[in-house]
Amino acid sequence: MSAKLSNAQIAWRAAQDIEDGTYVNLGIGFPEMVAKFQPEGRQAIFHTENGVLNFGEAPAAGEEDWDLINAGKKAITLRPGAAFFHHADSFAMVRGGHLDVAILGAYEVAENGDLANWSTGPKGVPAVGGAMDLVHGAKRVAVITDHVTKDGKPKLVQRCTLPLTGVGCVTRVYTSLAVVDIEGGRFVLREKLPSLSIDELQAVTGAELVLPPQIGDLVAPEL
Amino acid sequence: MSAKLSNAQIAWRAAQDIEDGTYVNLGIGFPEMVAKFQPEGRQAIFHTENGVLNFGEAPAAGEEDWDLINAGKKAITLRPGAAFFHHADSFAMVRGGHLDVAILGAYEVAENGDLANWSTGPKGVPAVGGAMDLVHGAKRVAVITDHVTKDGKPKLVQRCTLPLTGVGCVTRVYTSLAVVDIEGGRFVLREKLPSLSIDELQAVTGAELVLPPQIGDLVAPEL
Amino acid sequence: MDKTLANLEAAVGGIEDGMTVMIGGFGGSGAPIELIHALVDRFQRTGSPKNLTVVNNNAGNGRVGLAAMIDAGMVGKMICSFPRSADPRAFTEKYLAGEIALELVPQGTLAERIRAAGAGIPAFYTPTSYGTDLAVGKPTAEFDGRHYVQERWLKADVALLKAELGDRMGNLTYRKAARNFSPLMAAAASRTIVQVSRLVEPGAIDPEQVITPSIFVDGVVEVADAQQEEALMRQGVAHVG
Amino acid sequence: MDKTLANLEAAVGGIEDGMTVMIGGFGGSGAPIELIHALVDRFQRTGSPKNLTVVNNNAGNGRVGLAAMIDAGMVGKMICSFPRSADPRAFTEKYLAGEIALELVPQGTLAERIRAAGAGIPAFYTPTSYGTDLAVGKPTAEFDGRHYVQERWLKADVALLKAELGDRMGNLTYRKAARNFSPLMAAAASRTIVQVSRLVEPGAIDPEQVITPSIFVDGVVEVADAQQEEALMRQGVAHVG
Repeated sequence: MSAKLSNAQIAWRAAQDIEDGTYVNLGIGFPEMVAKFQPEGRQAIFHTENGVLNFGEAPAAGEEDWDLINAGKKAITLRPGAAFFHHADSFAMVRGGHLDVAILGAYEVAENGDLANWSTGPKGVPAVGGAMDLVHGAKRVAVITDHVTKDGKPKLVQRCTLPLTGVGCVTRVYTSLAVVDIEGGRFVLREKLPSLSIDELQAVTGAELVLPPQIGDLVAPEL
Repeated sequence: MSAKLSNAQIAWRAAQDIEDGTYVNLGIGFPEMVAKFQPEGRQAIFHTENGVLNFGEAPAAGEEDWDLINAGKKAITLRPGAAFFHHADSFAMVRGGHLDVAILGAYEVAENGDLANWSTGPKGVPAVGGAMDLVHGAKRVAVITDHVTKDGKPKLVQRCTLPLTGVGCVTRVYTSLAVVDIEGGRFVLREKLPSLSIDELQAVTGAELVLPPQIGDLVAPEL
Repeated sequence: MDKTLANLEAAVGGIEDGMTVMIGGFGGSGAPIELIHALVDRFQRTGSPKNLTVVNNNAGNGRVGLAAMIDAGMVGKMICSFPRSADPRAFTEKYLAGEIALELVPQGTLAERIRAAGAGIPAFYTPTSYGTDLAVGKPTAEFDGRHYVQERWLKADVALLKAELGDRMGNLTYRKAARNFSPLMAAAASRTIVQVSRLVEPGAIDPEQVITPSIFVDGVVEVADAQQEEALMRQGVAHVG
Repeated sequence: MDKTLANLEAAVGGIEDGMTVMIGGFGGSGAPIELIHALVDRFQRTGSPKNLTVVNNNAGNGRVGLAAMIDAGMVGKMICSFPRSADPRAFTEKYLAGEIALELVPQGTLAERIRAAGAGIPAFYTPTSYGTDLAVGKPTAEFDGRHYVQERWLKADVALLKAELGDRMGNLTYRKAARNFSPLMAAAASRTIVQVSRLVEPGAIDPEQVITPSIFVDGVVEVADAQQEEALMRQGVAHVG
């Protein structure tokens, strides 16, 4: 088992499931990359916690307006039909279930849908941001992540060991090796790399993969 | 005992206690009259529940814009420095303690500060509007009222018999005969008509009037 | 993305028997008269939707708008703060005859319950109505020595609103005090339908001046010469569908 | 009515030891740098105000603004959602040395707690943080089969904010995403002081475009060429008072 999707390819795969006209929040860092791969002809509207709806890509270097940033404090631009609003309205959009999709990173995802993505433990300075709000807000909460940690340990687990971000909130995980749905407290395998056997995938997954009759090939273009 | 202040004079007296630069809500109906008697050189900013701050007097007949009304559904105008906002923000101003003064009408006011001004009982169609919010919002809740009902019964009572608008909320009552503060669960007489003896006033008041050393003369201009 | 709807008939097409419908406006200010009348017309034609629960600050005035809905017999229950008006016949008659139910809610609590629904807040505490008949049966709690009533969010299946500018994505502005409950209702309803006095292209509204962002809006329909309830009422107009 | 203040020194004059101070901004966007620096300067000159509790989304970046306050040793506690930044030295050093306390609050809960304070809502329920370490010790409740955490309002003695236009009565607009927490904080603080990039006369701001109505504002001071925290941080500027 050596082949795996790059981060860009994971982001590309996640982007394929975003329908035209949906409202989407992308977590700061890696998930932001999903915006780059919107399929032709589909228009998603991106939300950022700090009060902007329908922002676009980063401005050219030197063109930044530091009053116009996203939740990751990066400079952004606006698309036609954008809106500004204050933080309570912004999290009304989140908590009130108005976002269609949130795509977040993960340290661990459990088969019961629990997510740990904000704290690696008691050391250092803890910081949570909007993660705990997002996991309970969007109609669909998806995770994009490498299938295993840098040490090769499973990130898809039976129960999270790190501090939780949210309970039973994740419904789909896009990894470097597979697409896995969380249904009824189980990981259900939807797609895997064609080069990878189910046994190989199960070996790097920390909980049992339920195998439906149809398992698709996870294929992404070179990016 | 025949002399008493007219409604206009009661409203005039209440207006004398409104300081420059204060934010004021006047209940619909009789209390709206208070706005007419703002003392020269003082500027109060009037709030209406339906989302306008710093409105002015009624427009000339025929000049009404029915999208620009007050809580009583009467046409209003704007003063420089006005603002529009939605109903939740409007009642944030009320409930959040941002208004300096609310002046309301009353069916009954009790010596413990309870107010009844929204329902005369189970008959007919009940309607509450913003009264129950206002009594718990403004820093100072005052009542303007005739001292007695049309039948001559006291409106200042030991305990309200009509359905309450709010508990322990009123701090001052301007009547056709007197100005009475509510302090420590008692009516404290501050001013009375000079022509009226204390015994005469007590006789038309439904609870004991506490008499401080100084009791002012309640005098209002002809209006 | 284009949320514009073909016409008023299409705009009110998804409203079914028994639904909870929020209607924007405070008295006539902000009342979406054309949407309401399209719904009344549909009811007169088809007998549906009926037995609606309607959320509005008031309960109609005269013989147009919400009053026409009540007159038509489509409304099973009103949730409002002030079911009185210059001409409250429609509601009063049905209420006194026991043909319409009433949930009376203090105005600020009504606004906050709607706001809470849109914001994903299932319950909150307010001092409003503590110790009164309108708090009977509701949980209470003490915070910092003061008493409060627990109130629940108020959601709706559909909101029918009136806005001034609306772009094709659903961003809205309002005219003067016609804003009132509408931005709250837009967020509290599963489906939010808006009649806009002028339909514009995305980008035509300054992002800093958007009052209701597009995420809260499902459909917009242009009604260029919208009627004003108060004016209709004063003219004695009756809408019988 | 004229709420304009003579200068920055007067603007920060009422802030005393031990107070809770809300500071507008999300990162550098909306940070009232000149007000903050005036407060740091006052502290360096007089030793007061100290032991402040500061409410902000973050905990400073670089050596300016909130970071400069923390560096100066004026801040006893931070209430924030994300005490990390491109250059978080100021907070990190003091936090790891045990010299500053931290109350970590999820960002949406932080916003809603501040909003609740301004709206007179002492407590509300949110799904956010249920079942996590950040909900430990908080009351929970079930509504319609879902679990929620009870959160309390968050008030302040003073709010220091930055706005774009401000009139002499205190009506405000904001610039782009610099709005963020400021309209909420304006309502949640006993005393709200605002640096405005342009001071105008009442009437100059369209009433429909006012974002913070004057009732929430106690003082405005014009800072015509306001600095931007992110730009200062990138230039490596340090404010030592």
